[in-house]
Amino acid sequence: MTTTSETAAEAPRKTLETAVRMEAVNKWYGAFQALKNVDLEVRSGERIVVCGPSGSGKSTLIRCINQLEAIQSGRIFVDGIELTAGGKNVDAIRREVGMVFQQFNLFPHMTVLENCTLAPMKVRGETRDAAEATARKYLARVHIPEQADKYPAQLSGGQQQRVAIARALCMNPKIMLFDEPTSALDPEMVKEVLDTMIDLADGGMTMLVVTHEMGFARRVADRVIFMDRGEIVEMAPPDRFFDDPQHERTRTFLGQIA
Amino acid sequence: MTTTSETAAEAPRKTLETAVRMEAVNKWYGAFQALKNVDLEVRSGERIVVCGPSGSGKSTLIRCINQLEAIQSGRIFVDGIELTAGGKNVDAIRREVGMVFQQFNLFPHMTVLENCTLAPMKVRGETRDAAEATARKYLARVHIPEQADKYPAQLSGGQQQRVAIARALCMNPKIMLFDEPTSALDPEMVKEVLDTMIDLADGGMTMLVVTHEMGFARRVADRVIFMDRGEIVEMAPPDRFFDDPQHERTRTFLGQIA
Amino acid sequence: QTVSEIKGRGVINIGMLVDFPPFGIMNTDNQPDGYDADVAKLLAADLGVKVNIVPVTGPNRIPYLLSSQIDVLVASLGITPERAEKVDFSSPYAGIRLSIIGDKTKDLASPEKLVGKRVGVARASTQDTAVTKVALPGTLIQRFDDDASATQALLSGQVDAIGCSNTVVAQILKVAPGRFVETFPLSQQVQGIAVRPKQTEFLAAINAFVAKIKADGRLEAISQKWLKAPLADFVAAAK
Amino acid sequence: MIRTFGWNEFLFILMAIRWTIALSAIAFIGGGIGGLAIALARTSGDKVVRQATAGFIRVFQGTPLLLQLFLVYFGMAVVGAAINPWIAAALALTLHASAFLGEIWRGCIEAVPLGQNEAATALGLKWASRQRWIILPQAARIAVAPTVGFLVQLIKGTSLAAIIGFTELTRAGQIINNATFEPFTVFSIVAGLYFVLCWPLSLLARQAEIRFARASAR
Amino acid sequence: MYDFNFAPVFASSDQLLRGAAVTLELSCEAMAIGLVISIGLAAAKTSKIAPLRWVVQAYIELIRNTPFLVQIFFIFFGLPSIGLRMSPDAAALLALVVNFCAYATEIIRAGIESIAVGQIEAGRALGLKPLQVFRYIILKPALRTVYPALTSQFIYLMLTSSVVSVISAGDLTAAGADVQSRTFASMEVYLVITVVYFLMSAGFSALFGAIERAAFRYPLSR
Ligand SMILES: Nc1ncnc2c1ncn2[C@@H]1O[C@H](COP(=O)(O)OP(=O)(O)OP(=O)(O)O)[C@@H](O)[C@H]1O
Ligand SMILES: Nc1ncnc2c1ncn2[C@@H]1O[C@H](COP(=O)(O)OP(=O)(O)OP(=O)(O)O)[C@@H](O)[C@H]1O
Ligand SMILES: [Mg+2]
Ligand SMILES: [Mg+2]
Repeated sequence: MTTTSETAAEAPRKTLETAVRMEAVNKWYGAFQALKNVDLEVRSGERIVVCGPSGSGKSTLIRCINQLEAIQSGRIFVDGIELTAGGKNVDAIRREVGMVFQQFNLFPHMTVLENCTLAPMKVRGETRDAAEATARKYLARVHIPEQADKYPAQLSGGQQQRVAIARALCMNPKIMLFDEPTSALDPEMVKEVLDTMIDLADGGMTMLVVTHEMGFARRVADRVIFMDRGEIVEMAPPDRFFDDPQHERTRTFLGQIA
Repeated sequence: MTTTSETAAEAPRKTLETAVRMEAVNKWYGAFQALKNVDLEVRSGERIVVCGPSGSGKSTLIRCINQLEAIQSGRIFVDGIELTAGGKNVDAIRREVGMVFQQFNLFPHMTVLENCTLAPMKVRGETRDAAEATARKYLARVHIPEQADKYPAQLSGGQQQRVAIARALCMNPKIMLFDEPTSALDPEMVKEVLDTMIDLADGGMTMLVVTHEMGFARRVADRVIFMDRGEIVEMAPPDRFFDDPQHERTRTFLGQIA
Repeated sequence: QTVSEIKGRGVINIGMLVDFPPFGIMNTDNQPDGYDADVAKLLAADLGVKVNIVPVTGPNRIPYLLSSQIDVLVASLGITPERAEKVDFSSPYAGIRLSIIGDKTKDLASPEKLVGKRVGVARASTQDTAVTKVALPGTLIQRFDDDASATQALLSGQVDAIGCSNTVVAQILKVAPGRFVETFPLSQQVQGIAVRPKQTEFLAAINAFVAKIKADGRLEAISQKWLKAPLADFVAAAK
Repeated sequence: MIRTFGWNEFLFILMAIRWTIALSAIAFIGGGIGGLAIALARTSGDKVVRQATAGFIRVFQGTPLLLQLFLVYFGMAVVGAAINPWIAAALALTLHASAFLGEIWRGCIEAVPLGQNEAATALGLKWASRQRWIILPQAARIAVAPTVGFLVQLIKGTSLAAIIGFTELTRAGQIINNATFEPFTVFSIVAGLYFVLCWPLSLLARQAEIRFARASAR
Repeated sequence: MYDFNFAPVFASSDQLLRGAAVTLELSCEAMAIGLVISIGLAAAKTSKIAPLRWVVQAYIELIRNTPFLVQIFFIFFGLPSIGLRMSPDAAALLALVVNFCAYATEIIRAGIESIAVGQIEAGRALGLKPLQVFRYIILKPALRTVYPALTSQFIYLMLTSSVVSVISAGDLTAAGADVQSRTFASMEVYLVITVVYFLMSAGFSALFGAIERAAFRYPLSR
């Protein structure tokens, strides 16, 4: 349990508005409990890095936030709206939350531009012109404006992941979720994706990032969360987290991945 | 090109016997030249690490050594036997060379033990008892003797890769080839496979390893090779390679993956 | 020559329909039976050999004969000039009357009235030939695989009339009393035993056999047994 | 001479099922052997062999089985090499099934990851050993479902052998129908018997598919 | 020995060509209609609504495990008894569609299930509704995956269509049988129509190849 209580005052950039709040969230897959009584509050503009061993519930945690997984008990608020189990607000919430997956999950049969304009056109009803303008803006932001007409399979892994980021940004989300965005990449491509994310963080985006890139965590995270067996074991600003972890399990873990 | 000539005297452990010699090897895939005039000599007991950007020909290089790819010109000698294009000696050579793949490539329909005994029984005509005894010996060597009767799908990635190593060892090869053996593994499992390989290296096995694990390279490599666009650009003992690379391209590359 | 060949072999292979009652049927013991079967057995006995009846179908009976899979067809094969170009016929051993039977509520009394109407027949049958001959342009002839399908088409209203033999007419009137009438006759059709061309000796033997059973009343008995009627005069008279 | 549909008529149809089964068995054994050869030839390294088998497949998948049966049986007789209907049926059905099974199995063989073949090669296993121990066992697991699915089609396809004189299920139904004029009774029974024959196989295929899906879901 | 004589067959070539045209038309129509319906049925079969899945499953089992001949028989001769009467060509088309859809639905379902969950999740995470996910994200890659199976089923459909001659639809086989019944040149007729069938399936294969190249231009990864 043990959610250590870091106060908002510590990190200068975050506002007092709450972007995500989880209250006593429990999540089961059949008989297996993947999240145990999780409490978490993320302020607008805050950057959270989540780490922990495989199977500890990191993906589950962030997937609950945009309702890719339904929870069994507890409450989740996103941008002030409560996610109800029935899921009436799901559509509203998904519009506020962008997500980037480990496996990119670009649509292989659409060009980069089409990948980026599909949701704005079909979900928000934007015109093609407007959607394309937005898409080109974000493709420029992730430094691949010239790839707009290629298909995903024609891009390197790093470029694909940047398209995935741009695609999420095109929906103008308030919050971005990243699930191990660099772990399927060749070593050389990790950097270009991390740079893109740092850029995004500098722009003030609220971000929840599952990653084991500790350099990234040190540089941009406001808080680092360590999960194990469905629980949040430790939560602290990066300096404290890395240099002075409070829990044995955290220390073992950090020792392994170093 | 530019093969800098490191002499055998520098590394104390290697003998003077030649394990692999490549002379002016050229390899095309259709119109694309994957290896350009590659010269390489590996002594018995030597450990070589190969690195370089994606597509530079690292896999092609080691796959030519056991003739998974045929070359168009040049000569390759393995353990004193020349690999001819027609491939008469291929069978003899494959028996001397073990290979471990990035994707493990275990046979999913066979148990771990069956994976390890198949080739000794079918290729070398060993009895089942003899083959199983050898297999158990090497499974113990890679620290998973208790997994012998499981199927590959029931093992973690790290365990699978160790089975793949044991399987190759069961053929009693003189030379082991590794093609990015840890890059498909979760971060936590990388270590156990690297430890196995270090163990193997300490035992005096001749090894050619394609990897980006620079810690491993520093620790066990006698020489590190850097490839780019089908050429061997730089070849040096690890200290010199990492601390004082001669070529601009090597420096850029090392900068990126650090 | 065929006759000595068959005698040497000791068995004659006779092609016969088994789905053309009452000429060719499978009886309750699941043996080929009917008018044709009785004639076939007599033929074999006459030649002094055993009989091997090979069930054939309307569409494939001539290929069977021409490809020598069988020696002779006793398969209710109506004698027509077109067929006579491909096979040689014996003198007639049976006959049927062909006519049009149709929906009682519609006036289908002449070929002119059939224009614009759907008329079903069994494909590759003599009914087919007969209907095709009388049909005026605009008559919609629909060809089915066998009489049963054509009959079913009539019963289910998919065609307005069909061309068929008197035996089928009797069956239809029995199955669906009051719905259909026999509107006009098409032709009389005599059926012959068929052999491959140029087998003059064999054909002569068969003709002798047919003449013999006509003369000694055995064919008359078969007709009484299966058709419940005397041998039709146009069959008896034909040579 | 019209009969009513009774027990004997039912028995006649029921007994005809043995020809359907026998023809299916022949087709499947012949097709199994031929199909394996075709599949291996289609995946071989030799371009001539690959193209020859591709041509074979194209011909037999591109023409109706009915005509294949007809041409084999009557055609052989016509060119003076008369064969009995069993041999003709066996030949035509074998050729037909070989083409389809060969194509199905080729797909299954190609679905085995390339790395499997490479790993086996690197271990020094020869072509025959690789096929026998590594490729075919893995392809077989994927193959069960589509193979059984094809068997079901084949069972129904044997009805076309009526054209060369077999009184199998469908033909028996037609004969009885011609004698009884009760098509709906007759064809319901025929359909029912096919269903009894085929459905268990379909269930088997589905189960195999589910089992495979579960196994390959890691 | 048999004397081959193709003259009467070629004399009837326009009847055979008309038959071939009917076969082509029937097959194309059945393919087009059947494809659309099968996509719908496959969507139903992968849906979350269990009764819908059961109904589709029952239909598939019934059709796949009974002969086409019997199906067409019931449609042509049976449906009139409940007041549904149609021409042989219409009945043939209906029977072909009903038969084809049972197979095609299963093929397309396999394609749908081969789509990585991540694709669906990505679509949902972007806020697309389930039907939009199906239409824009799943459908095309699913069809591409099973395209070879689907096209062989198409060819099979065309070959199966020869059975419709039993209800006097004027397809190529029926035309061949008619010519044969007039000329008795059965060997020649069957040889010729076999060749015509072969040419038509070769034509279809070429057409499907062209469609594949046009519709599925996007490259596949790895
Ligand atoms: N659909 C599912 N059904 C059953 N169990 C599941 C399912 N998804 C995840 N789990 C289980 O829930 C636990 C948490 O999974 P989760 O994917 O959140 O872990 P993770 O921390 O993201 O791990 P990784 O680093 O491997 O991605 C794991 O034990 C996993 O096996
Ligand atoms: N079968 C093939 N056909 C055509 N080109 C190929 C083939 N295999 C490899 N290549 C090309 O040859 C080049 C070298 O490939 P190779 O796999 O040796 O690279 P690598 O250095 O191992 O890269 P990576 O780090 O991505 O594994 C690449 O450009 C690749 O695209
Ligand atoms: Mg995860
Ligand atoms: Mg490689």
